[in-house]
Amino acid sequence: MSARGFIGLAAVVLLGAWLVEGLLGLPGFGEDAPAYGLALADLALAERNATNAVSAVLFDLRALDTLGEALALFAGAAAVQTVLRELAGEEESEPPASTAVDRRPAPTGDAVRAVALWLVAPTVLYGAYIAARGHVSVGGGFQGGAIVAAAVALVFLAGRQATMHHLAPESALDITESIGAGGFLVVGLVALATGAGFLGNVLPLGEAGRLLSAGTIGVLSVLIGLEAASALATLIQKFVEQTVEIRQEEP
Amino acid sequence: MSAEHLPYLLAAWVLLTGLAGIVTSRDLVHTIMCLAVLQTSVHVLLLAIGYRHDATAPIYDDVPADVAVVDPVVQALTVTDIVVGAAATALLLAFAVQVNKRTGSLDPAGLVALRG
Amino acid sequence: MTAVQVIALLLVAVTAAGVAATRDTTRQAIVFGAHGMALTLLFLTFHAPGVAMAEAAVSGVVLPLLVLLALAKVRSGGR
Amino acid sequence: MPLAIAVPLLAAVVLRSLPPSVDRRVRDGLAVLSAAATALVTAWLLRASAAETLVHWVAGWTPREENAIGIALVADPIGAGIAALGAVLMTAVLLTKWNRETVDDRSHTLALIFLGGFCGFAFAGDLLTLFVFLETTSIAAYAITGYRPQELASLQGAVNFALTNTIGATLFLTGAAVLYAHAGTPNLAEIAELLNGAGVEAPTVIALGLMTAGLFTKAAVVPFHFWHADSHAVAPSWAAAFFSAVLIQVALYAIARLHWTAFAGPVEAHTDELRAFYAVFAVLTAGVAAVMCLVQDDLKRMLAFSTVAHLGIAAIGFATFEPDGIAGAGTYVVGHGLVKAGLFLAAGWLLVQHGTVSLAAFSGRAYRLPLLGGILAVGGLGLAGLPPFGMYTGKVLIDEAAEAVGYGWLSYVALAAAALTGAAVLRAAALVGLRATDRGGDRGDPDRDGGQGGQRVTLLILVPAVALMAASAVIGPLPTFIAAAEEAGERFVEVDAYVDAVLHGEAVAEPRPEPEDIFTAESLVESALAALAALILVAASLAIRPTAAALAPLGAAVGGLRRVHSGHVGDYVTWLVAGTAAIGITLSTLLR
Repeated sequence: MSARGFIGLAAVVLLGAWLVEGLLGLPGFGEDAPAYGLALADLALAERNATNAVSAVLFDLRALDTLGEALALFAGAAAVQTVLRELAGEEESEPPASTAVDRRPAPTGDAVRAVALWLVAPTVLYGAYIAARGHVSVGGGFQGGAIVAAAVALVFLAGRQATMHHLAPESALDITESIGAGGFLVVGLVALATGAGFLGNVLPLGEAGRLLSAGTIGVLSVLIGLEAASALATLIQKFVEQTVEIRQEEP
Repeated sequence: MSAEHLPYLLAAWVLLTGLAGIVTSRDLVHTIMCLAVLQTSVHVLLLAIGYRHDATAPIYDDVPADVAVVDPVVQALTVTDIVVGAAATALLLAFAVQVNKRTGSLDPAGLVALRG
Repeated sequence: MTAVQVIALLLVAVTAAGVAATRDTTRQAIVFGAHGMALTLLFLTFHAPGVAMAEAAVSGVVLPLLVLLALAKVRSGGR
Repeated sequence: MPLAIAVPLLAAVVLRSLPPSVDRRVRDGLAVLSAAATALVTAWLLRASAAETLVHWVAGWTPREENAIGIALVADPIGAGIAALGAVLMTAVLLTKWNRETVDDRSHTLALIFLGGFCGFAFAGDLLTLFVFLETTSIAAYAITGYRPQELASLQGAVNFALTNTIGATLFLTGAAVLYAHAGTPNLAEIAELLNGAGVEAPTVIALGLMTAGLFTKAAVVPFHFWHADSHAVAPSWAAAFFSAVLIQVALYAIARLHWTAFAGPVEAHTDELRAFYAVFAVLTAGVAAVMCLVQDDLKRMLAFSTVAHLGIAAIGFATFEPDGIAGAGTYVVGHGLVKAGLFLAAGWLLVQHGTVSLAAFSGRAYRLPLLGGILAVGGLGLAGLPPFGMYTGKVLIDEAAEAVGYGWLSYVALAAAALTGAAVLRAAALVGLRATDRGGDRGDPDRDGGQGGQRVTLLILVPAVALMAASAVIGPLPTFIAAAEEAGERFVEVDAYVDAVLHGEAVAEPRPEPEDIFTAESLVESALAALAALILVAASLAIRPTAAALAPLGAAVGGLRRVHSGHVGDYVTWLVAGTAAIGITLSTLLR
């Protein structure tokens, strides 16, 4: 091991000793939760008719934080596009369909491919469902988006990146992602204009537990779902493109 | 030391193993994976902080409204951080792929363009 | 603390160390997926089903896939 | 306040979704306009906050029974001031990019996301919001740094930047989580109220230690600074101009903000120990970076180290814990930001027109660039602390604060660091502007000035550069500016007033203090001496040999220092971990 390894490990041990000593001074696990969080959990149901308090926090009570994170995701996806584009040989145009089929990477077993493809549609639907019912039950935009992105991964596993490219070309992902993040901002600004405050609630609250309830929470959740799904799909798509590029170069 | 602090200590453990992995790493992809592990430490810590015994998830769709729940704020922050963390990791991986393209290796010691 | 929580904690501890100690990056990506699954279990026991869902999709599927793709790129000549 | 966040972010989103057919003038116009609009909004906020601290509860969630519910955005003159500085500089650097990028360029999007996140960070009155916007700005910044992945150096800078800062962010969030658990709320004002008189407990030390380490990483405080020079040397010059003015300074701002909210009560009894603690890091930062600055050959890397050195000087102001120290640090950051942004733009012009910023390359060329040399020279004198630049004003205020708490010697450290960085830049000015040796190996071609858009590029880049420096010189001696800064400093350290304004809706108007007379004989002489020392140093170095190596009189020591800046990210993380452990253990001992 290098000198850096030794010194580094020694520093890590030292830091650990300090950290452990301090953490033992915290109140015990599960004895009490922060009062602030518990107050917000009550407000979610009482004043927003949202049965999922986490979503109420994400898309109403502390929606500004979510906006910040959404834009960080947006920036990350845009950055990966730029960084990997240089590698792709500066070629921007989409490949013609015929060569795209040849760009199939590793041969995947037929069974795997069939199963993967069969799973895609239900997974996408499930993700959309999770995002749309975020204010009512477990889940929300981020989870729904991540699940849809996992479906994109399934398309790849099925060896169908040509299909993937066809279904979700980069420019389309740019647009859907912008609709997601931009919509979030626009809803927030509309609320500001109507006097509810930036990212405040402007819609009727409905009845707790119903799909059409909890005001803007559901809307923002779906928009974030769109943003997260597009961003993560962009990431996967750009990385897939890289590998395909190389395989094509091989004899 | 007691069982009451076990989740906090786990968070510290995950943080430290991530750091230890990074300082001994000789491969950028390995470093980035360790960083991803390191980031999960704070997720464990956040959720442990929001947890309380005899409470349930802060989702009321099939429980009565007056039931005791755990903190939803830390959960909200953790959800967003997981997704954003993935974006940051992907960006670093993209850099690593590019580094490999320029130097033919993933060893950070091969990055010698800047020093002194 | 419940027994399931303790088991989940230990699993997370072991998988985290596993990721740091695995030098072969392809294998590391798989271990990382296992770490994600252990975290998913832990978060479920912490009454955070939404977080568990995000963790499963991101650490269990998306991130390992990205790493394997990056490695495929690197291994195949790299330039 | 939400507008300052939403406007640039919305423009960023729109810019990315525009089809490629849209003319680039439309894109550039949208980017510049949105940045200018943000500048107007923040300037208005700055003006309004001078009368009273502005509080905005996002989404209309005002406090219930004086307990925070939603997220508070708070604007006081210091916070609004740094946001305004960022927005003005962003407008200026986007102008220099006018019509120079391709249509699929994402840099505008990333730059505007950075700006929106930056404003959110400056106004955050909430621990978790602080973290979130730190993350937003950071990811945008990593992306901008690694933006030209054709170059290995660019990648190395971006990797080092992203890795160390992600670790820093995680440390910060860990500390924030502990503080949230301890206080039971993320609202800074409420934490201040709840922990007032609580004394030091184990979670306080953990939270303070980890958050300080995280923010020290972001603020490039020695020994957490290694990423900074690497990333700024390779970031596009327009971005470096912007980053070096506000990126690390805003982290110092966050340290100060946390000190005078969350930690004000618990650590009150240990003020003296903490003062020494921060002073040590400030002096280390100013000293190490100033020496490193002097031995650089790459102009951008030199400027980057000088930025770190000047952050150290501003940190001295913070470390005094005096209102005047804060006022001085704020003034210093503004004065420095304007000059440094101008210098980086000038370096960018060199890169565009002459293809290099290596001083060794310039010293061998047969032609001079008197205009650029002049700009660099003026900037160098400004960095050395000569009036009328804002840095002089800031330093006088810092000196007074240091004197008041018995740390008078700190002002000499600041003086020396300023002189060293000034000398480094002046040397560059001399090499670029004056030297006209006719030795062979003439790699440059004077006619290249006409290439690559020539005249127009020159105007586009150098006019904003000069304007920014001039702005620094104008505001420096302005009595109203000095008075406003001093008042801002007073208000910044008034924790009770902050809590009242945020939670209890009580605006407090303080009487405006008389502006300090900054042109005392002593201060003038000192700054003149610093500038003179810088000039002598330059003259001596040029007389001996124009290479960087000749400038290393301390030989082995400086060599060792340079070797430490190895460019290896594993080394940097090792330093980071060791630094964090040192901070933690020191704090545990000091605050016992």
